[in-house]
Amino acid sequence: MDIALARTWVQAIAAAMDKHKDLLTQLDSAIGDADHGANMHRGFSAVAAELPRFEAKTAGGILARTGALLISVVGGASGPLYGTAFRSLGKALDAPRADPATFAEALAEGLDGVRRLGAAAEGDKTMIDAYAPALAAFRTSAASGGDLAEASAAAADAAEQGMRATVPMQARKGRASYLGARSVGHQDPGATSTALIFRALADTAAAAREAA
Amino acid sequence: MDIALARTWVQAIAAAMDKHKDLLTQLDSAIGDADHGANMHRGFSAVAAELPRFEAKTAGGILARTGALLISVVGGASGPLYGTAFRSLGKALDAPRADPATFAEALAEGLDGVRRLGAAAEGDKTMIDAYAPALAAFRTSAASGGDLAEASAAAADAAEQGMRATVPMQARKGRASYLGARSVGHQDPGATSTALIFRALADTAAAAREAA
Amino acid sequence: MKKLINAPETVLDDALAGIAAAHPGLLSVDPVDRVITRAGGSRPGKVVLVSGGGSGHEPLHGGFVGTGMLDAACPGEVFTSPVPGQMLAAAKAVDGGAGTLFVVKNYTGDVLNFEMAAELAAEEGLSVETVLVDDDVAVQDSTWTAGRRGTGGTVFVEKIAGALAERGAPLAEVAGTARRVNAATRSFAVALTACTAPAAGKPGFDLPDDEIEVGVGIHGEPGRRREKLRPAREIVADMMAALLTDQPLTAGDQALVMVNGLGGTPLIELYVVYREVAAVLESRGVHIAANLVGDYVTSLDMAGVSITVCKAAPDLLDLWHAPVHTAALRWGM
Amino acid sequence: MKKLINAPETVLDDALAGIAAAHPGLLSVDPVDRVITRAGGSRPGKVVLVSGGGSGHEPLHGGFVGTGMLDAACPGEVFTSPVPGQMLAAAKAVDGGAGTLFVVKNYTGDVLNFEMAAELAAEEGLSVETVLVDDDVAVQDSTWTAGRRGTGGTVFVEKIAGALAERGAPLAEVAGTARRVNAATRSFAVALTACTAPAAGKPGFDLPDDEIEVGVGIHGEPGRRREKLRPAREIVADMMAALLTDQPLTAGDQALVMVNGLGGTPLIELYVVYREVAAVLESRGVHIAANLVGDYVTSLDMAGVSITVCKAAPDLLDLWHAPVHTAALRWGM
Ligand SMILES: Nc1ncnc2c1ncn2[C@@H]1O[C@H](COP(=O)(O)OP(=O)(O)O)[C@@H](O)[C@H]1O
Ligand SMILES: Nc1ncnc2c1ncn2[C@@H]1O[C@H](COP(=O)(O)OP(=O)(O)O)[C@@H](O)[C@H]1O
Ligand SMILES: [Mg+2]
Ligand SMILES: [Mg+2]
Ligand SMILES: [Mg+2]
Ligand SMILES: [Mg+2]
Repeated sequence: MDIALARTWVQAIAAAMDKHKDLLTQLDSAIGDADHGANMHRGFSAVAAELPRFEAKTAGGILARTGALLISVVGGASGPLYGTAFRSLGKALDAPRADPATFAEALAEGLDGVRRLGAAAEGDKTMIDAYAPALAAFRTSAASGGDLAEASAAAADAAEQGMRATVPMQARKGRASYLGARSVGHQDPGATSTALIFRALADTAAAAREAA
Repeated sequence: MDIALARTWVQAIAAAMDKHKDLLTQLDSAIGDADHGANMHRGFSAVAAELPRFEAKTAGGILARTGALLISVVGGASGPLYGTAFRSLGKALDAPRADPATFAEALAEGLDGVRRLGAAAEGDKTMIDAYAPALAAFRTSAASGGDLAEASAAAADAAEQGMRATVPMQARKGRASYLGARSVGHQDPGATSTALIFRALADTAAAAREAA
Repeated sequence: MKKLINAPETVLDDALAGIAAAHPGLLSVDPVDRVITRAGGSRPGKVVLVSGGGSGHEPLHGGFVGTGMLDAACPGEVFTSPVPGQMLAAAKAVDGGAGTLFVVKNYTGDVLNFEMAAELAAEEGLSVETVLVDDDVAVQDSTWTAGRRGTGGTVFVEKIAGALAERGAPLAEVAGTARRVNAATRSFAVALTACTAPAAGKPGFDLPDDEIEVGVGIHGEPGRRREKLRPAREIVADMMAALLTDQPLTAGDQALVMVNGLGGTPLIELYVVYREVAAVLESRGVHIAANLVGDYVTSLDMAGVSITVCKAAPDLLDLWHAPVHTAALRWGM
Repeated sequence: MKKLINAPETVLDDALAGIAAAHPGLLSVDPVDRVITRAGGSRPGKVVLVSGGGSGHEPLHGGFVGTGMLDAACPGEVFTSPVPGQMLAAAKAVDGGAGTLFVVKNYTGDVLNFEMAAELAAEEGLSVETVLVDDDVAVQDSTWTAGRRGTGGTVFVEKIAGALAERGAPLAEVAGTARRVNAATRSFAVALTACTAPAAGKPGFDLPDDEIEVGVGIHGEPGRRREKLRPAREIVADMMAALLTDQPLTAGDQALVMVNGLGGTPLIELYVVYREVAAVLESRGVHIAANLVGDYVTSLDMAGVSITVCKAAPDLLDLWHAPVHTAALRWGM
């Protein structure tokens, strides 16, 4: 992970949110308040627009700025949560470039930030149910010598699996928890946007490897 | 027309309004405010309920009491208009019984009452478009020696024809006038209730002749 | 039909019982005669204002009974003018010996029933004047028709004339001022959906998801024409054009403005509309001296909005600002 | 989607412009920071109340800014908590040096953003207390869940704590009283229709013509369960049972009651509901000391109603009756 890759990743996330805005809103409509698509879109559009003005000496700098901007423009639950994830992730990356193992630990900081703030655990039907397996898969791949592209691809697959695994869960955190048993059978919107974020990382890393 | 017949007529009207309440409301829904069925039903239900307590020495007494009660329980445009019609009709019938020619003149008083109060003319798409032809047919029949049953049957036929003739008219009075050209193509609810009233008269008179 | 009611037949009596329960210190409700009066009875020497009409327009009229506005209101069945007996009972309940002003919205039913009530009241020795409210420019006025409908302008007439009566003005002056307000007031409404009268059980008309009814009244009837739904700015521009063509307001004029929800429209949309209304008037140099944004004259659950503009002379504005305490309008006390 | 708006993206800014235009003497609106404050700026020495939340609940919160209630409100996007920067801007705009009370409805988003704002405010030297409103008994409370939602009770908290702040009480006392009000207040809501968020463009759920959602919140989400539509009396009986099971009120208790329309329900139905609510409380010997019947905490165009009951001690009632002048609540001035 380096500055250029961080920029490309964030842009890829913005593109994904633009493309899947309606899906996220639809999912949030079923068990929430129908704003997750608009929230993620507003947040990452702002990031994409400001990105050229992000002056940073490290990949972490870009990601921390991304997190701060998310906090200041998104609102809702996802704003502080994703904002904190990117800020924590960014703060943990204070070198111009990071190898997969280091990036894995930064991703872990991001997840910790979300956990601390939202007090949700795996199985509560939140973004954590995509993030946690993604992190585990990334770590395993990196530990066995996988490069960023390989580790990210594994993470994206795991995130999507985790996302799908939220369908049968009963929500215990966030708005969906108000539905009690009626939240079962629906995919969590935040887990879905998390899967999009990891898929954007995998695509970005794969393209970078190809270009190299 | 005599006291007993007046009572039976009024009861027959109440039965007709009960039966056709939804039709009248539906017609009023298209070009008015969807209350004509409820109004006529409320009015004649009250009349039917009070009828046993109407003490009258003439058929006119029954009908005048009917009109007064309509005024005091119906409201809307139809309350004062039908109330006045029955009051005027009743006041003009101050003998225990009336022959068809006398009854025709009483019906004319009723129509005059409606005209004076509502200031509508034939062709304005109101109850007058059923009442006026009904009166004319009644008169013609009575003048050529028709008895009450015959004259009333002619009046009922004419009222129904007049009612149907309101369909292509553009309303100039009442709520339907607010629709301008859009009132064309719909049957006037008040003309429809007037046709029901004359049909009830025809049925009542026919049954009385048969019984006699 | 989806409504929070017990039965279509009991809506009015149940709602009246609710009004009585909700405003014990402010209103008295006679459930038999169906008359809502100010708590505390008649006020000797004061001209009294009595209004009424079909129900389904809440808070009109019961919500405008109280100090500085109406003395009594008589609600009819839904969308049905009350009966003369109700009006007479209302007038007698609040009579203070100084005369009664009937505030009547111009509909055939309301006019006829109030006329009969006025005759009955005169027979009982009351002196009655009537003001007819006919502010709706969607309806063409002519001697051959039923004339314009009375809609949102009723609130302005009742508030301003009510304030004048509260100050002790005689009947002729109160009636004259009420007529001046009506003459200076215009309304226009659009509907996004039909409403459902309880007795009918289904919506009064079908409207495709991308169309609106333009020039509707407050009784669920269709409007003058059907149009495509467009941005609020364009819809308001057309409504304001209709209002201002009928009664031009020019730079320096003072206006009283009401943006009124028809019952099913949320406040956030009314504020969007108000913003456009204010922009149109501002662009003409008209000053909005006071405004109401909310549900004041409704049409059951209809989604839509009416705009009412009164070209208000200084004395009328002064009366507008006078204290009022009713269920639906309150300030200065 | 049928709405009187210009575009889904501009609803909030257009409505804010409308609020600014409609209440010039009462409110100041900062359209950039999206902050609504009392006109006239900060009040030295007075504890200030700042609230906020997603839009779509109008008149909440902007309609409760004014003398005797809130000092500032920050509206987020529709159904989306505002951002910490907005809250900080609001707190700084009205700070009088005596402390700030954040009134926060208990939703994950609102809580997290207000927490961050409180940290930022503390860094800037403001002393901030937060009261969490969580009155909705449709949601089971537990340390493992997000906890109860904040809904109608917010109005009671803001009015009563606002009155206390207006009297000059210190921050700890204002915060303590706000928490007492919340602890004494319960709400429950039912929906007859879904609402349509502008960004979603279609209703949040489909509901057959003879069914209602029971235990809904104010964000268009489905409720705890679906039931057949029944007479208002039976629906209210169930709602009151839920409220009174959670917080029993007994003979001699004083209650503050709100029957609140969710945005698409006409006032006539709210009065029908109020009547049933009053009857239930009366049958228990509970005295309704004051009430609100109308649209105060809405969910866009949702048809439905919430009932809020506060078991109110005399000092809270006294504060309830204190003068208030906001766009949506006004008495005594
Ligand atoms: N306490 C929590 N911890 C982690 N994630 C959460 C928590 N609460 C909610 N979320 C996530 O946030 C998502 C909803 O985000 P969004 O719709 O933007 O915010 P809001 O719920 O405020 O409308 C949920 O789908 C869930 O994944
Ligand atoms: N001026 C009038 N003269 C005669 N009949 C009228 C007049 N205005 C309305 N009507 C009749 O009254 C009918 C409507 O009655 P109804 O629906 O009960 O009262 P409202 O129009 O007050 O709701 C119309 O269909 C029409 O026939
Ligand atoms: Mg959401
Ligand atoms: Mg009618
Ligand atoms: Mg009617
Ligand atoms: Mg949200």
